[in-house]
Amino acid sequence: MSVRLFSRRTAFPVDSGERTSALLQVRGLVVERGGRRVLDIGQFSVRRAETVAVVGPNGAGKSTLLLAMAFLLRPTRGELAFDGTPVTPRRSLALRRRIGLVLADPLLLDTTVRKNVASGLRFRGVRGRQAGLRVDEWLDRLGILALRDRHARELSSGEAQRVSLARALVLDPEVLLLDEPFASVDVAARAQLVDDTERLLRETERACLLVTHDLDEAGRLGSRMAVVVNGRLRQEGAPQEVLAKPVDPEVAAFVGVETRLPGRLLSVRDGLGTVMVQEHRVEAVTSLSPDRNVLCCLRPEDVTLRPLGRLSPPSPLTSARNRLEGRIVNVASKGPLVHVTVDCGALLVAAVTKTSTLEMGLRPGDRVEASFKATALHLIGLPG
Amino acid sequence: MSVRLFSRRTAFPVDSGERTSALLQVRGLVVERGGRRVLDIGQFSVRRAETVAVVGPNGAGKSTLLLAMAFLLRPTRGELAFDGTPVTPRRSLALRRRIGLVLADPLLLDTTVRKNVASGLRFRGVRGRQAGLRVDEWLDRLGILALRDRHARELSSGEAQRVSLARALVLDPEVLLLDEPFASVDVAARAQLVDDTERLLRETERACLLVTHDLDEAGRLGSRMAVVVNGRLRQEGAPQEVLAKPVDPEVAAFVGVETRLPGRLLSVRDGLGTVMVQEHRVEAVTSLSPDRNVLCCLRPEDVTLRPLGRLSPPSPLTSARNRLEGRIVNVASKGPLVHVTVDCGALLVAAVTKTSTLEMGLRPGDRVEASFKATALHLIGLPG
Amino acid sequence: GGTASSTSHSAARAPAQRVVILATTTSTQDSGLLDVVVPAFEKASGYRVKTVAVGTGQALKMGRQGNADVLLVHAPASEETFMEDGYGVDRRIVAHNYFYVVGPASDPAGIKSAGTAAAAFRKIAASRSTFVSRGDGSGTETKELAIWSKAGTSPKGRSWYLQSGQGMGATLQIASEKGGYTLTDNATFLTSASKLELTSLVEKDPFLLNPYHVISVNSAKWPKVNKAGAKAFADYITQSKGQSLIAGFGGDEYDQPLFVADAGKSETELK
Amino acid sequence: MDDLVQITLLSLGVSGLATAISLLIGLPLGTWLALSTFRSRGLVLSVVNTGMALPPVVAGLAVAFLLWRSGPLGDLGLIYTPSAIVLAEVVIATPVILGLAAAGIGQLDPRLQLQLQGLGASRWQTIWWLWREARLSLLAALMAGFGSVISEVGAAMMVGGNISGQTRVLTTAIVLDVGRGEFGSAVALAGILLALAFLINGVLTWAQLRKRQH
Amino acid sequence: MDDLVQITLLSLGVSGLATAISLLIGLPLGTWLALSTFRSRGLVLSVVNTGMALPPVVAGLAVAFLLWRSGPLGDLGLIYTPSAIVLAEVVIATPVILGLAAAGIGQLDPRLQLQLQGLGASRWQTIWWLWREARLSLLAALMAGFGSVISEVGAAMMVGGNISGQTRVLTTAIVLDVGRGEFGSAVALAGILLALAFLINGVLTWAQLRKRQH
Ligand SMILES: Nc1ncnc2c1ncn2[C@@H]1O[C@H](COP(=O)(O)OP(=O)(O)OP(=O)(O)O)[C@@H](O)[C@H]1O
Ligand SMILES: Nc1ncnc2c1ncn2[C@@H]1O[C@H](COP(=O)(O)OP(=O)(O)OP(=O)(O)O)[C@@H](O)[C@H]1O
Ligand SMILES: [Mg+2]
Ligand SMILES: [Mg+2]
Repeated sequence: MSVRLFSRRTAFPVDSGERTSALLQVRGLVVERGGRRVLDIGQFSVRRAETVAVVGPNGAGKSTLLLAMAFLLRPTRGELAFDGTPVTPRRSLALRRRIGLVLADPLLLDTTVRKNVASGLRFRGVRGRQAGLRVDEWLDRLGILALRDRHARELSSGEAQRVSLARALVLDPEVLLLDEPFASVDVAARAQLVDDTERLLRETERACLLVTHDLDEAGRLGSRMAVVVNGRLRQEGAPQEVLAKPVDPEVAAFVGVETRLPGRLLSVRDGLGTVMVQEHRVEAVTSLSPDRNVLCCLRPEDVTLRPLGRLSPPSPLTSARNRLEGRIVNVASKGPLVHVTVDCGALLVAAVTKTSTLEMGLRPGDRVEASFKATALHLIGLPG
Repeated sequence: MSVRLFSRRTAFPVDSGERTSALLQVRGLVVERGGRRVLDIGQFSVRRAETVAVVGPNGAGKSTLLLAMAFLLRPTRGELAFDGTPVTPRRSLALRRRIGLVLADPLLLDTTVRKNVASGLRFRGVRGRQAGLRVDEWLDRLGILALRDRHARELSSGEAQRVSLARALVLDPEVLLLDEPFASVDVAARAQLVDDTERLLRETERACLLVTHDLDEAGRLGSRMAVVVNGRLRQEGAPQEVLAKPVDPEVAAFVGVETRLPGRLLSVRDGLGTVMVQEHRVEAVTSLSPDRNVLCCLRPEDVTLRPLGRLSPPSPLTSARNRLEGRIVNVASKGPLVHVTVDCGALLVAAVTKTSTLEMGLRPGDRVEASFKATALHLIGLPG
Repeated sequence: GGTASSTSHSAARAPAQRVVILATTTSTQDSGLLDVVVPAFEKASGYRVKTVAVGTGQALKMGRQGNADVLLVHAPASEETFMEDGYGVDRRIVAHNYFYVVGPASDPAGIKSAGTAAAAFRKIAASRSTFVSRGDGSGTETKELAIWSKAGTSPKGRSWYLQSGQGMGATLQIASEKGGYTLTDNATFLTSASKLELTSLVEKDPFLLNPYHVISVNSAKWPKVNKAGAKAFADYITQSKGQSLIAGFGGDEYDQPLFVADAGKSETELK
Repeated sequence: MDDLVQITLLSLGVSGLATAISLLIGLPLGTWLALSTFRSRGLVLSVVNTGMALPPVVAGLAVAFLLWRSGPLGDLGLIYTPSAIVLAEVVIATPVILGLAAAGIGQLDPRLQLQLQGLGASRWQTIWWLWREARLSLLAALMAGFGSVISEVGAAMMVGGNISGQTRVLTTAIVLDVGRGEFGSAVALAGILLALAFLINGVLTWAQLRKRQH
Repeated sequence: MDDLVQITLLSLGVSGLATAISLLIGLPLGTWLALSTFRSRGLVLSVVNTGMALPPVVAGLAVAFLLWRSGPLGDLGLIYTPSAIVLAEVVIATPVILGLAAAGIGQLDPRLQLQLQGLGASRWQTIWWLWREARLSLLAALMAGFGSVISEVGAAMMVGGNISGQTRVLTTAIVLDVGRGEFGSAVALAGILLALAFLINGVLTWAQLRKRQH
């Protein structure tokens, strides 16, 4: 045992702080598929009792990462460790049995719903009444108990996806690897499922790697968020932080930072920088050094609008608040919100609730004052 | 020709108003699958230059409806007409060629991306350079031109779904039948695609039947919205109307009306009703007659909150505005918004922007005033 | 079950090696003769016979390679080479029957009057009537070729001369279908005549004699050969019990016995 | 030597033609069987699969009964011609191709058919693409069909007659050589036959793999 | 009559055993061939498919060379026993089952394997479920394999010797009858053989359809 411990160390020197907490860990992972390098990740891990939400554009390599972390794709290079143990082909089955996997495509087996959900248990030698009860419990929790004797080919897409989810959840695995698990689930059930999953993960202290295209879902379920673009891990951190402070323009665009304006950071004093964006001078909290080009990132929901012109009272002064005046050029509905594009020289996008839009009577052509806090303005350093 | 017109009339008496506009029409449609009746729809149609968004829970029968409208499932009963012509097995191929279909599962053919996208054109005898250019144009519009020589099995899920979309769009069909066409597409591309699709449908005046789980998408693309629950068409109408005025409690729950409180409609004067909800008296615009049980429906985004207690100025009086005081019991993040549940005797849910939540410092336990317009409160008549 | 009973049998009767492999030509099997003789021998001797009915060539080859213990064949010329090469011992005559020249009843070549087989063959060649040869290296073909050479013609390569490369039954069928002539042993012909549109046109020519010999494979060359078993079989069919079975075979069904038992006679005696 | 070339070509021609005809019959019927859902489908499938167990000599016998002078088609004079062999081999290969094609197509995702029709494929275009999707199984079916006839001997003997220079094919020549005890020659002929089969299989396999690199 | 029962049972036993052994060899190898991606896979596939074209008599000859007294395994005394037939028939049926199994499994969605492993299936469990998914093709493969040996005669003759009461099976009995011109009896035997095959196919088809109602 001690020998293995030793050899493990040499094979995969993990620093002691991580060893205790990282359940699933990759290092120097390079994966090639179809002759193309689709993944190249230096270091990435999922810790105990943590949900990591992986987001990124189509074809970024999210599913590939998930497959690799389930030991299902032999990477071209790189080391994987599960619970501190390096993953070798010989050990991979045993380790894989501590994982629950949901692929983007349900890929149900050609049998009944019940047997599909029971399959993972059967693979682990769990059968009989005990297994049956667990299966039925999960079918019930996913709202598909009535379908249990249906053939898997006779399901709607959402039903199939729920079966696929039940199939993984019934295993009560140490790590859940979920690839867009709710994509075909209807709104109502999805809200319920996300809530349930969150509670489940929290209560059972399970680790989870969730690939999703829904940033909201990522934010709600993820204790951390990882952004993969073009096969590389671009950013990792608390969801709020990733959303608010993307590290590069591509990530910024991806996480929904609609306002991305190039500017020049003139000076920084006590962490408060002054940026020249076209003819405007705005303030931003930053740790960058002055005299460089920056990209000013602003989430639409951080921008508030106030109609001007119609005897509006002077706006209350708040500390370090930027104010720009401009004219509305576009109003577009986005779900419960309205995205209003304001031309203040540079184009700013603000998210306003429908009710406010109506109450303020925002229409293209109107003059408005757009304001945002210095903390809301995030600067990304650009070359030059 | 005139004979056919005549026989068409007898076979399928469509009223003259509809005949000119209804491109795709079903009547008395009953579909059985796996021995179960999964669809039973009295009358439904898609008109020219109109996009009908079909929403509903998983297993409701949306995909089945779409398949039936593409003449791909032989209904147990019912009549279908395309452009005024009853659909018969003999005619179905010709009619189907005027349709573009995207199923929920991409089901790509075992060949290259390009040949997949060209397949529909080939079926229609369109080949050669002309076809190649059209294919490439659509690959480009969907951002997958670089993948054109890839084998269809070597795609990520989002890439595959885009290929499936391109395959239908390249046909420039008179009717587009889309089953969750953007489910696996990443956020950024999805926003773009929804915009593009909207513009495309508007500019080319194409008819479209869109099945989706994204109510926002349904609202943005759909000129009409149809809610299918349990195989039946429950409601049809402008998206705003369906969202704001669901016809029954089930539809209300489905379209995201979070506040659904039973009450009693006491009196109605000039279309303004007074409803008793527990100990509260609220006003609602309604066409129901008084003295009956009702369900009070309120969308979260129609409720505004104002913190109380900390020397708040009296709120400005607005006409027919309901005000209830209560205590916050829950604050949950939903995307860019925060859903705040307020206990005013009855539970109300309000959607507030993140910024407002922070600025107002809303926390569970705080006392707030919830207000909503009488027009925002929708009443559904209940038995008794 | 087979092995269990075999051990108990061998204990009772004690032949050291119970299995005897008999390689024979298809005609002996097709005629049904072996179905009568072999079970009787097995019963009498306690040996188990594996009768392998194959082409004459293959039977002799099996003897040459020591893959059979005893042969029952009817190709005198090849048999003699076989003996000369030292692969066989103890060649004994068992029985004989005759070859017939058969053809369609219409007899387009007019061979019915020919008298001898050689004369008949000359007429067939002269009239270019279809002739179907076995062409399979069997005793029958060997005899046929001998007749052709006696007739002084070489039919090989002629368009009317077909080589079926098959057994007697199939060859007769082809001859019947093609309305051609062929040379057949009388046993096969008689057993299948009812299904054929062929009649016997030339018989009783002494040259058409078809003798069957039993040959034991030389155990000096192939030590694995069951010498005792081979001898026992050869003895049985050349002695009274076997000979009477052969002589009586087919007599009830057809007008004449299919084989004439000949044990003890010499080659010259037959003619 | 000339003989050998002639026999080889005849084998190839006869078996090739028989396989082609069997494909023409078996593939459409197999497709129909795989896609239809009528009640007695199981029965029909069983009958077809039983056909795979039809001994060649019985197929030969059946065709012989037809073609013999005494038979209903006797006047055509086809017995003991290559055409007769082709006919008998069609009887042998058709159930093989039919049964295996039905299995291969039956294994496809049933929604694929809907997707194709939804793209505007006509009945024939749909079937064509389903064949493409099942091509791995269909090629195996084709090879099994070809293998069953290029290697069979009973029918070729029975209805062909193994007549030298006319209906002698590789297998009947092999059997003849074996009967003569000329094993070396038999093995040589078998070598030619297998080389032929390998060549054909190689070409088809290559074509199939080329289209389907993983 | 007794004879007939014995011949029928022997046919069934020999062919059944040979098919079973071929399945044991062909299915795992076929699965491996379908799932692996090594370079010369196409070549191996071609060789296997060529095996489908192996004439039974050649398989018989090869086994005879082995088992004859003069052969390397001559001392086992297996020649002209049912075991010898089984051996030769294994040679015949294995490529059939192997090739068709490889095609059937190769047609499955490659992601299915990943999904199964992701659910915690061991190598064997994965393979077992892949077989389940491909069962339509695998049953067809089994039937084709069984059909190829229950109907073959060349090998049974060559290494079995068609010895009455010992190694005479239905096909060799049929050939014997045909050789004797007893066509009626041959057809009757063929009827028994086909009835047997139908019975077995029927049972298997029924089992397969039962599991897979549309
Ligand atoms: N089976 C395959 N063979 C070859 N290349 C593949 C295969 N599957 C995916 N790829 C490629 O690998 C890259 C990463 O794919 P992956 O499926 O990991 O993307 P993803 O981030 O999950 O995308 P999506 O959001 O569309 O699911 C893409 O470029 C894709 O085209
Ligand atoms: N192939 C099939 N055979 C039998 N029943 C089916 C089949 N496909 C779907 N069903 C059933 O028909 C009903 C309607 O299915 P449908 O696919 O139309 O639902 P849907 O509204 O599209 O659901 P989802 O949102 O999950 O896609 C469901 O109860 C489903 O279980
Ligand atoms: Mg993916
Ligand atoms: Mg659906």
